Amino acid sequence: MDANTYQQTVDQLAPKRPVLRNCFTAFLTGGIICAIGQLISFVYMYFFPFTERTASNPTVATMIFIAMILTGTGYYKKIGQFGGAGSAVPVTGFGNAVISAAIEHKSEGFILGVGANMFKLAGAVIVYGVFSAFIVTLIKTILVNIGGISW
Amino acid sequence: MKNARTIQFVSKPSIVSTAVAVGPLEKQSPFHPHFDLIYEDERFGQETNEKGHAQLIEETCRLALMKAGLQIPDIDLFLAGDLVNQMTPTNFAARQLTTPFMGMFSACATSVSSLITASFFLESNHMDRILFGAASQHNAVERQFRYPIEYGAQKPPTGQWTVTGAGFGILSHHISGKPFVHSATIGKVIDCECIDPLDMGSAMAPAAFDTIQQHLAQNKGTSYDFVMTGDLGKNGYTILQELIQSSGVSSYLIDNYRDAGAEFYGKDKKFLSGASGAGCSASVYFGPIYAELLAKQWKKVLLVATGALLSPLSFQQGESIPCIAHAVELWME
Amino acid sequence: MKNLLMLSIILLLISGCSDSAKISIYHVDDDQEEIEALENVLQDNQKLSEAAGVFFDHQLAVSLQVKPMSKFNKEKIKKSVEKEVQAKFPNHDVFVSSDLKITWELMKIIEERPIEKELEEDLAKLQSLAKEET
Amino acid sequence: MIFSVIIAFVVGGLVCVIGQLLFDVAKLTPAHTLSLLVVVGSVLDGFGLYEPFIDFAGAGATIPITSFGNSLTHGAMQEAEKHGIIGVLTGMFEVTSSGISAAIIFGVIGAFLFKAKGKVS
Repeated sequence: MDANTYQQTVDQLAPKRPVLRNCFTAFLTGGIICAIGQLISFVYMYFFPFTERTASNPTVATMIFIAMILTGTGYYKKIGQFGGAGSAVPVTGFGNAVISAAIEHKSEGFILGVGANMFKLAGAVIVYGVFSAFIVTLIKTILVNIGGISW
Repeated sequence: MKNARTIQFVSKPSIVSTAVAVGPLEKQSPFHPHFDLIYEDERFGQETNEKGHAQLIEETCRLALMKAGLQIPDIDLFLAGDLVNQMTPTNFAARQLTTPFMGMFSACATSVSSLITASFFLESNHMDRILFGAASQHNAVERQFRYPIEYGAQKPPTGQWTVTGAGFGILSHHISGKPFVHSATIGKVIDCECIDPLDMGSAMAPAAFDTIQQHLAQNKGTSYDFVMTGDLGKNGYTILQELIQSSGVSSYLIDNYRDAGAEFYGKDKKFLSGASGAGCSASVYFGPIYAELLAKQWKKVLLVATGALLSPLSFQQGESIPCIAHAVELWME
Repeated sequence: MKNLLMLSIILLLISGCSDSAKISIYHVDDDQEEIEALENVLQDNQKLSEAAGVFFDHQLAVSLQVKPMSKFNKEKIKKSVEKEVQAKFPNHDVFVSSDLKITWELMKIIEERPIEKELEEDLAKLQSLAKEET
Repeated sequence: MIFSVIIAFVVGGLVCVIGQLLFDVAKLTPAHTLSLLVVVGSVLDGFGLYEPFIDFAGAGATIPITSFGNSLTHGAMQEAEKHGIIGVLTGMFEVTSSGISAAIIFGVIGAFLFKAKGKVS
């Protein structure tokens, strides 16, 4: 059988991903997560000495804590199947990637399992975040030194 | 070259008993009345998923022996496999069973490939009783091929759910009143350049089609109660139907074509395209289908187990997904 | 559900843009001239939704809340207000912030009207808080 | 205040829709999508656009993973401003550390507390 004609058959017959519906549920899920984040940051600002800027750190930590509870109790993957990117893109998704890998690899022990595999999924995010930050800053530093732009 | 891809077993080796055990989620399968054991604990009382997997295999094998009224020393060979790296669960179960053992791997087609191999040993009269089958455990397989269990990745509608289940049987020389292996077709590895590991149905359908076509060409005139593929899922089922229809191989097939994966979890949309895994075809073929053959509800069935021969490494390296399908024809007289 | 959301957003946008800034000022020595001068500066800026100011012993702390649709330029607006206020009150040590937390704290000061010593401490605390980086 | 929450909802939701389009239309895996978004956040901060975005959207900009790239770049740029080219290497984790440290801490705690269950979603 010819692979090309077969791929055409598959494209015709395979169920399409419901893109519009997925986008709507992603919007809803992601929106709710961010709105909860906003409320939590208000709490930190109101009751603790945090400004708008500094409140984002404890907010992120709190969101990851919530992600841990939802991951451990098995709810996060349900939210994930419903919300798609809506639950993957917020930091809770980053937390879920780290925590689910940690829980999964517990059976290999805490050093070689949990420790070594925790960033199996989320590691790429840190690696490319750091690397792109390096490149971006390097370019900007060079441009500033040449002149023309300022910080 | 004898052109012996399709073999007829003249000695008609019979399946004397089978046993099927499944995990808690499989309770909702429409096939569940034919499952011998339904466990409430997906780890089968063990610490890790992999240990649970081995436990599942061992207990199902012991049950198959018990149902046939046999003891471990009566078994000449244990032929089985699973999907975990190096098939450790099966190897560890074989350690407990202490029978002579050979591991089989045809991914999710292991249920049928082990039955075919067993038939050869009996046909050549070298052995008397062979324990064969396959198993899979959802958590152990999923973490290896996809993501950690609790990771919230969205599965597309073509995604399938790996079955926690084991199906084992005992094959012996012909005994009347038991279903026997009439003939078999050994599959070729077919690759239609599918690359999506979350769409196995599309990848495996051409392999199943090739094997079915070959088997039917060699057995002209036989009419089957049905042809049942292993774990193509709802998506692969539609595609294989289209392939059969457009090739005009055999028009009666279209109405008599079934898929174990598509039927396994019924119409529950949560399971998306349906079931997959080595345990899917094994538990359906050696559970409900065997029981119905035994009850003479069916006379001739063609079982085509399908397997996707990928590893996480191979698809990350950009390789396409080669697939295989083995067919076995069971008769009941 | 979606329509309702859109409607409420539009309503909020309209209502958010129409009214002029709410301004509250507290002067420890109650110098009406200075209060009015600051009020005028803040009132003139159309992009503010809320503002608070506290005068204390040649110190002037001002907090701003920018209208939602102008929030993209919050930093710029803050800087321009800072310049204007500094120009108006060259004798004062001017501190301007656009942070919500600072607004809340200044409003609290205005409500409670604390004695001078406490006020001095409060203002110092605010400034160090605002200087903290993320 | 309610307005800030609504803005966070809408903007955060829209960022997630971009992610969903990368999943479904560009057929990227979650890991590819998230890495791409982090890079986008980092580049936006290079142009000085991410901070105004945070001013505008609040949690709608700080909760999506793009803010990770932003804070890494922001830390690096602050250090580079102070110490020149060497600061580029040293400043990166000064701002982001909360997300990563929280993930590590709760990851280990989570591993202590929970076991994975294969329940269907």
